[in-house]
Amino acid sequence: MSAKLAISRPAEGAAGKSGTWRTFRPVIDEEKCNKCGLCRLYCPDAAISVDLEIDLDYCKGCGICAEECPKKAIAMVREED
Amino acid sequence: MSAKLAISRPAEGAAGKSGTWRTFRPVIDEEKCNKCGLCRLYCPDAAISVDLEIDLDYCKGCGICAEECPKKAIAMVREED
Amino acid sequence: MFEIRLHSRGGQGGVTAAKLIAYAAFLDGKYATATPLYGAERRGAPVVSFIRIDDRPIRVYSQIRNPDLVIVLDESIMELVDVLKGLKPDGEVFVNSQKGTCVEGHRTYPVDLTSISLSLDLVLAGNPILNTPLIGAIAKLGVISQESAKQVIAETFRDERNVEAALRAYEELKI
Amino acid sequence: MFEIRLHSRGGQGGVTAAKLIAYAAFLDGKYATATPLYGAERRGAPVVSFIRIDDRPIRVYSQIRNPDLVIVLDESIMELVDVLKGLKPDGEVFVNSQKGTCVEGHRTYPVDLTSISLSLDLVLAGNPILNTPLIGAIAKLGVISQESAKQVIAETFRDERNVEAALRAYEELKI
Amino acid sequence: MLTFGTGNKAVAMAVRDAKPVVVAAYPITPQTEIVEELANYVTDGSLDARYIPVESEHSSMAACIGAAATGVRTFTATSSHGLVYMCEMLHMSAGARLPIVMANANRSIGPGWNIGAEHTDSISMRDTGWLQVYVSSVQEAYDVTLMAFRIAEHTDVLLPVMINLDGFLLTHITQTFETVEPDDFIPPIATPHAIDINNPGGYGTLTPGDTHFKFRRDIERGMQASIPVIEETEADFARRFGREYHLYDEYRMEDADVVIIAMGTFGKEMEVAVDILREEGIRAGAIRMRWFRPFITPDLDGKDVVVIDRDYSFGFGGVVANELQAKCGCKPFSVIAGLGGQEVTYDDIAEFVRIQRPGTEHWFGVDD
Amino acid sequence: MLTFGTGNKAVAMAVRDAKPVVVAAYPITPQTEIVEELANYVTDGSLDARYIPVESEHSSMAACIGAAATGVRTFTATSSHGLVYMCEMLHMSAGARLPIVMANANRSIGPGWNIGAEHTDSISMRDTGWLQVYVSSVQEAYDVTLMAFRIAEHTDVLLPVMINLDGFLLTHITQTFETVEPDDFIPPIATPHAIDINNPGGYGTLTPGDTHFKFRRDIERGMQASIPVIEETEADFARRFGREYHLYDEYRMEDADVVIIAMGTFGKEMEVAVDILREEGIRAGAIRMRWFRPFITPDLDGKDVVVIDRDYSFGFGGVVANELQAKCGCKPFSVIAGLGGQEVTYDDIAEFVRIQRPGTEHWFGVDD
Amino acid sequence: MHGMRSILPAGPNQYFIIIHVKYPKERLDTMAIPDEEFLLKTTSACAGCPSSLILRYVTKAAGTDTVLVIPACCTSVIQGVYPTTAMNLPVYNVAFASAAAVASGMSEAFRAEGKKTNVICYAGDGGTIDIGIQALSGALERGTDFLYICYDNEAYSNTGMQRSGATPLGAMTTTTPGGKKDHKKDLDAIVAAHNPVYQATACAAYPQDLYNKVEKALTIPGPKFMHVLAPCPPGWRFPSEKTVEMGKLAVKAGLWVLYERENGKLTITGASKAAMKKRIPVEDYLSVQGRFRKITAEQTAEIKKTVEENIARLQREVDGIC
Amino acid sequence: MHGMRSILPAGPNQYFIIIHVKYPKERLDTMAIPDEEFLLKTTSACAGCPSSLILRYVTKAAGTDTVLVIPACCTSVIQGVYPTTAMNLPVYNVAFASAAAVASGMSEAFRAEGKKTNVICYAGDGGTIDIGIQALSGALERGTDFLYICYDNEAYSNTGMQRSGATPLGAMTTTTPGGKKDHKKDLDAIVAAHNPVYQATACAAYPQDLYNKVEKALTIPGPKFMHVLAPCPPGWRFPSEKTVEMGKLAVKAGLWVLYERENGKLTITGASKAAMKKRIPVEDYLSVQGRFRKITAEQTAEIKKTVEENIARLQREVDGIC
Ligand SMILES: Cc1ncc(C[n+]2csc(CCOP(=O)(O)OP(=O)(O)O)c2C)c(N)n1
Ligand SMILES: Cc1ncc(C[n+]2csc(CCOP(=O)(O)OP(=O)(O)O)c2C)c(N)n1
Ligand code: SF4
Ligand code: SF4
Ligand code: SF4
Ligand code: SF4
Ligand code: SF4
Ligand code: SF4
Ligand SMILES: [Mg+2]
Ligand SMILES: [Mg+2]
Repeated sequence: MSAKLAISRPAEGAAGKSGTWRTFRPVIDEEKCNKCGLCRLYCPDAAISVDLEIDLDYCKGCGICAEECPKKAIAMVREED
Repeated sequence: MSAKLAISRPAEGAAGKSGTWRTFRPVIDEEKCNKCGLCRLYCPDAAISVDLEIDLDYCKGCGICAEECPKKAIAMVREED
Repeated sequence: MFEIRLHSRGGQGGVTAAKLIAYAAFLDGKYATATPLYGAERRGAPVVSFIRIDDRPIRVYSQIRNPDLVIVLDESIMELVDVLKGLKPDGEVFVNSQKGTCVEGHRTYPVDLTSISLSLDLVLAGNPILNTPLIGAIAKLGVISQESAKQVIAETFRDERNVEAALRAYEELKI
Repeated sequence: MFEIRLHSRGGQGGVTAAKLIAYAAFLDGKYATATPLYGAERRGAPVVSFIRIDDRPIRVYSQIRNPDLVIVLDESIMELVDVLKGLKPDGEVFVNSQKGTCVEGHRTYPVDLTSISLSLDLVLAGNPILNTPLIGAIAKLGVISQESAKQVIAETFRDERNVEAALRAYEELKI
Repeated sequence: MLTFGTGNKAVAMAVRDAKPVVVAAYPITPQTEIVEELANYVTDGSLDARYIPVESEHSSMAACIGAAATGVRTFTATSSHGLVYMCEMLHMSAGARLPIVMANANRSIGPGWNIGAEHTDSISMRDTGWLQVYVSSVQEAYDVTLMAFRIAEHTDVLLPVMINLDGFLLTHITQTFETVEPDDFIPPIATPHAIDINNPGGYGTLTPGDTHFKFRRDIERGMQASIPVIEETEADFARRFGREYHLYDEYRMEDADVVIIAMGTFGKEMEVAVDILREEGIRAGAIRMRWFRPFITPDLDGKDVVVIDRDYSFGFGGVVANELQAKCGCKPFSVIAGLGGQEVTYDDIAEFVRIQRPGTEHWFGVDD
Repeated sequence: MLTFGTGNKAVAMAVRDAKPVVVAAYPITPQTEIVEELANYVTDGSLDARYIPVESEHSSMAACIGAAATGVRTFTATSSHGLVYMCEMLHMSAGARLPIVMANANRSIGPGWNIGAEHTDSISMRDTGWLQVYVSSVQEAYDVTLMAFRIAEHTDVLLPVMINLDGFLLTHITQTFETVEPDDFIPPIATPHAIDINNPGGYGTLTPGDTHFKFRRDIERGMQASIPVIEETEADFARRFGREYHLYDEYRMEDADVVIIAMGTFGKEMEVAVDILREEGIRAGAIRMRWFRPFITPDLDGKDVVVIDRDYSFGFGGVVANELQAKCGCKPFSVIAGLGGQEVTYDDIAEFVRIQRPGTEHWFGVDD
Repeated sequence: MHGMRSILPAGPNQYFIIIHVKYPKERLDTMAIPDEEFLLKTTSACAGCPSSLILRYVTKAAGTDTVLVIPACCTSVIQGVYPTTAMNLPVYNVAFASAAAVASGMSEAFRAEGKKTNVICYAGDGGTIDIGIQALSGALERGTDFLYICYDNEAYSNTGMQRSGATPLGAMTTTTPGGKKDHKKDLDAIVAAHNPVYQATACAAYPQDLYNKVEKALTIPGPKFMHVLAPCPPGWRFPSEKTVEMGKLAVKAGLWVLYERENGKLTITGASKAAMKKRIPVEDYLSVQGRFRKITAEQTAEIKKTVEENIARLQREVDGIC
Repeated sequence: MHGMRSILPAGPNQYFIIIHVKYPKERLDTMAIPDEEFLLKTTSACAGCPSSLILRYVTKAAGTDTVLVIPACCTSVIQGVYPTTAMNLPVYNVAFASAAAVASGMSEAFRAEGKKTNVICYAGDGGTIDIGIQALSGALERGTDFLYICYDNEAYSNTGMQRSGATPLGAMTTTTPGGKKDHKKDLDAIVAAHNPVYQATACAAYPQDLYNKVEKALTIPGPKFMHVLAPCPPGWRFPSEKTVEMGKLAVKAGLWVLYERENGKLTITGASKAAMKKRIPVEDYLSVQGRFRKITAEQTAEIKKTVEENIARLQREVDGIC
């Protein structure tokens, strides 16, 4: 019996590699970072892991993390490639 | 050009002679009546005229006038015919 | 097929009466249908119900145009509606009447159901109950059996006085 | 009929760019249509637009399967989408590219529209405006006339720098 | 059990016997008795279901959708304005392949307000992906309601079913009918795509054109698959409970020269007309269309055809007549009659046959 | 004035030029540009109308009904779910004989969500008493929107008109088109049954069956009367503004053996297919159905017929194919294509003709 | 007219005729209400119908330059059957869910044409609180110039007394045969959240109060709302002569508070002034209605609590604390 | 994880590994929020999308035994395209007007089967306050056991930023190109009139507060409601990095007050505690958004007045005066 209704199944990358959307890329300055986790807290796309690593395959470059970082530890850098 | 939509025109008796619905008929005792007009005020069917005459062609016999008459001047009498 | 047209007013129980008569016929082993003809009026407006009784399944849903029997539950309707319309030449008429109203050209059975009910204090929401005496009367006419009439009343109404009302009507109707 | 397929990302202005190119062709006295192919995605997702230019009325609404020219407004799309799909054997490619990307087997015109815009500070809601330099470049390709390109930009954008951007792109594109 | 009641009551009793888990209810004349009866059953415990008193018909169908999505049996009832008010949700429920069962009391649509029998309400919903069956007696209302659950829930079908009863004419007539103990006649519901917490999925997410097209194709497959399922269900019903139903009903068709075709209560009353015509020497027969979706094509080879539509598609014609014409290639005499509860008797029906002019349309009582 | 814009914009500009008094607006893709443009016109003063930002489509049509009932010109636009959500009010507006004009961007209905072009939305509303016209170019969208007001408001007609544009394919394509100064091309609206404070009446009160039936008959009379009105309006339009329209569009039909029939943008694209087939030696022609309500029956005598339906009535078939079959007695090759915006090109259309099997149904890209 | 006459000369062949009538205060109080009736004898409503009674005064206050917009409800039906109607005003009958939206269109059209015609929606509780709330909420938000009147008989009466959102806790209806388990929806608070220019409650038992409020409301441009209690004999199961009495009991028990809110200022009106201070027991109201036959002690207590909270809240608003 | 490790013997061949991490207070505060993500990387939402951000915490709080019911809105679209979805929870996508009614059916079905599954409607402001209000009001009245969350981006964003009932006064949208002339509908007051068992506001800028409220709401049976402010970069016309900032400004200016109401008791939460006393100027919020470019001085004053009234009203309720 074929599928009766469009049921989509969960998968990473369901909306494509949204990292390619970026014009600017967030770069964490480990020196300045105090691991407060606010960048992770506020990332709408959960692109920052528990270990505070940014998944650049998916980070859309919105800049919220940089904006909200209390230590100004994140810089938004123009994508070059 | 024929009528395009059911438009009903105002007419007395649009719902038939509702006086025939009555089981009991209101009868005003002119002696007791003080012309306060409350019977007319409360009649849902406007069956009591400005002159406080009851239009028995249309009075449905609900009994509100009798119930609300402060002078108990209205009696509800069984219809005989 | 025996066809009955029943005239009443909204709120008088005519629709239920028609169902009960048909139900009694069903208990007699007949096929029977009861159909109300509603307008959208509130209580008080004339209402018609149709009852068909037959030995074979009934395939007709439309209104009865030529009844064998006309039942009038409220005499005053006769001023508004031509209750005799289409009545078969040998058709009969039953009227709930205080004053023994008779109809010309047709055998008429007047019974004062209202008084029977009021005398037994069979009143619901201000209106006298007319169903149960009616069923008694109709049983007398032979349209339904006495047993079925009794059973219908017993199944439908708890109050014993309904049986009494039916009996009184049965007796009052003169054949 | 000259058929162009334009690849961009939601929010980059590709849909408007397609309209402007078609409009310029219209000003040139041609028949032209521009059709966007929307998904329901938000900004960022790949978007395709189609432009048709002809001397006769255009009766075709379906997608362009075999374009004469492919325009890529965002190089990174080339990783996701086969932008060359169906491109005519002698079809050409225009790419907005910083690094002068070239495509094998097809004549490619790379121009760095993004830098032109950023250098002129032509930025809208955080995104560099790519339409106007693109129109300049396309005029150089001869798809539309220079006059029409100018008029389109003048009618649509108040900011003078847009004309400048178009001119720079016109110049940067090497035939 | 032999019993006596209205068409509405028969539907309610069948629903009670089919044991749905969720009933969503909204009143509208002439259907209201159904949802009132079900409220009684739930209150007196004879039906162990959740009764959701919704605030509109859009919401009654929405509530059925929500419940059916979890994989339980659901029921609702409506009529006329209620049906067209929930139109969006009819599309949604069929598209979501949810085997909801609904009774519709056929009634005309305003303005002006009119509560008489008319099929335009359900007929105008014939593209939604709902199966539609039209019944013609209280007994059939009961039986078909029971069968509807089995048909809807069959995994080859998985489409909602609408049972149509002529307003007042059938909803309010009291007749004898027999109820049954369905036991395993309706197997437990097992919706394959019921929501599963352990296998999360996005139901009805954005679907690209090509894929959407395939799902639409699949709805039509469900429709076509329903035909054998209906036949098998009707056969099993006859085996178990002794009452026979077919895709359509034939009456005195063996040697008929002219056939009257209609749905609903006309479909019974026209049998009387056939008898009358036969006595006059006219070899008449009758076909009562029962399933309108899926459309069942009767064999009308070479017969004169008189179709009575209690519906109308403005700017086109009577829908039953025209769809028959499309599928059978016949040239019926198309009679439009009974809209808004206009009174039509078997005598009138017999007269339609006498005056028939193939290929023309006739509005009863208005056109001459 | 020669201008350049989308199908949506053309509709909005035509509405502006027709000067309605009330516009009720609710957004839905792919129609939204229309109501956005109209908001701009009202804000910048180029349209002197009341713009009612309603909270749903049921209410947008309700607001049009309320306004039109007072005798003023009204407009709204919608699509897909919006159209079926207002279904009840479509019945109401036509039943009330109100000459409302509405644009519908044809789009498929969920689930799943899909915003591609499909005619099932409007096709499934074909029984409501609305005139339906399907356009195929930005110019036609503009012209027909203007004409729609004149046709709807004509006292012989007094029925609402729905202008259908293929979602995205036409709503979002940018093309050249010419606007006109309508002047007295659209006479002032004069609804004979507009509410009159000095002649009070109860509109749409309870109506007995027999009377209701007569009013339904009269809606159909309005439908039939619309045919000459459409022809006369199109002729006058051609006279004044030079662009010709007909009840249906013919392309290379003179000596055609096989005719392709479709509505909307397919109806233009198939001309290319005809050219291709002619080059192959197949004598093909094309008919683009423009008015679907009233249904216009083309002359198809003896030709092979290939009908492309961008719609489907589940359990029945492609609606255009089947209605043509009902009215013309032809046996078309019924192609179902383009639902949900499925991509179909002129090459595909040409192929439908090459593979045609009269009397059968074919789902493009799914069935083999 | 009854009373003594005196004739005074007023000029050549002209006289004043003065009729001396002695009326009790009750009559004088209501003298300002026009005699003209817009409900012709009679609607097909049940004997003792509150909707007919309310409409008499709504239409008297509104006058001839008025259109009534009526969704499906008892009142759409009791007008009579085509070709005649009992209502001597233009009445537009519309779909159940659509009244306020139709009114929006109508009002805008009239205003665009420079007409001041009153647009009044007259709708039941079901058509307002349940299926009609989307349209009502939208029309209030966008500032439609109209008056919306909800006559509240606390059930779907037209279809035979089914539960509505306005049915009170514990009341039996045909779809809540065991009594309703949910509370009555607080329509007034919902509407207040939209901040209409004028909002009031009224009751069929107080025609003068009702008349005054309609009259005042129609002088104010913008969205106005009134909620009128409509004790319905067959729905609530009491004899037809008790319609007015039932309304009075509701007010006296504080179950229904008469007030108006204008420019954010709340004023308690009429009989409710006394009821704010002293109320008759809620049971006096519940026990005389058949629909409350199955109400439980807890439900009665709940209702009492709601009454007291509501009164306290309104009092605070009157006192300017809220 | 970063930090020093120490290893302690715990038995034969068994060790405890202790990781010494020093986290600032902010991090510790949010430690209770589970790490598990139910929004897989990533939705197709715009960069900086508040709905995605809100949903992250809604789903974390709800956990796996949850069904989301989503009407037409940005969120029905951003899940991704068949056959895959970014949401690792069952999501039922439904018609625009139908979310709460679908939830009623779903919740009753789950409960009938003895399941505790959370049923959460997640809907936009349009789907809640305009076309969806009938269904919402009905579900609240009949006591459906569910949580309704309205994320409020103050426009129909999915269709490209048209006016909704939630659009504030003065804001430009594509259908109010001159700025909206009507006030924002007071959804919270409308819902409060239904007296749900739990009602709260939250804001995309305060995920912890949001998380806590969802978590608490789901422990209570009956109808729960949350209204979450969702600053939308393209809709409100601000750069994508300002989503959180914009939410903070709204709260600090008192335009958005964080609170919860349980058993009739109102509690101000989080950042709003301070804002109840001292607020930044409303202009600080308005001036950074493109949509308010055309707002007039009168409109700004109106908004200020509304803010002050609202704060005062809430304060009274906190103080137990209301
Ligand atoms: C869409 C739709 N659903 C249902 C109905 C049936 N209906 C007509 S009136 C009514 C009840 C009206 O209740 P209310 O608004 O309280 O007015 P009342 O009858 O009590 O005066 C119902 C359910 C309808 N006409 N339209
Ligand atoms: C009946 C119906 N009307 C209109 C639409 C089109 N539509 C889809 S989403 C949407 C706007 C949703 O706005 P909101 O609820 O605020 O959510 P947002 O998009 O802002 O997240 C509209 C108008 C629809 N899908 N269905
Ligand atoms: S917000 Fe800044 S300081 Fe805090 S963890 Fe992220 S990068 Fe480090
Ligand atoms: S730029 Fe935006 S998407 Fe990327 S990591 Fe930072 S917050 Fe997340
Ligand atoms: S209410 Fe009684 S006292 Fe008053 S006028 Fe009427 S009859 Fe007379
Ligand atoms: S009995 Fe009723 S209808 Fe008759 S006059 Fe008295 S109040 Fe009016
Ligand atoms: S049911 Fe009630 S509201 Fe309706 S007509 Fe009768 S008394 Fe009036
Ligand atoms: S428009 Fe706003 S709410 Fe919608 S996806 Fe984009 S950022 Fe999110
Ligand atoms: Mg009511
Ligand atoms: Mg929104």
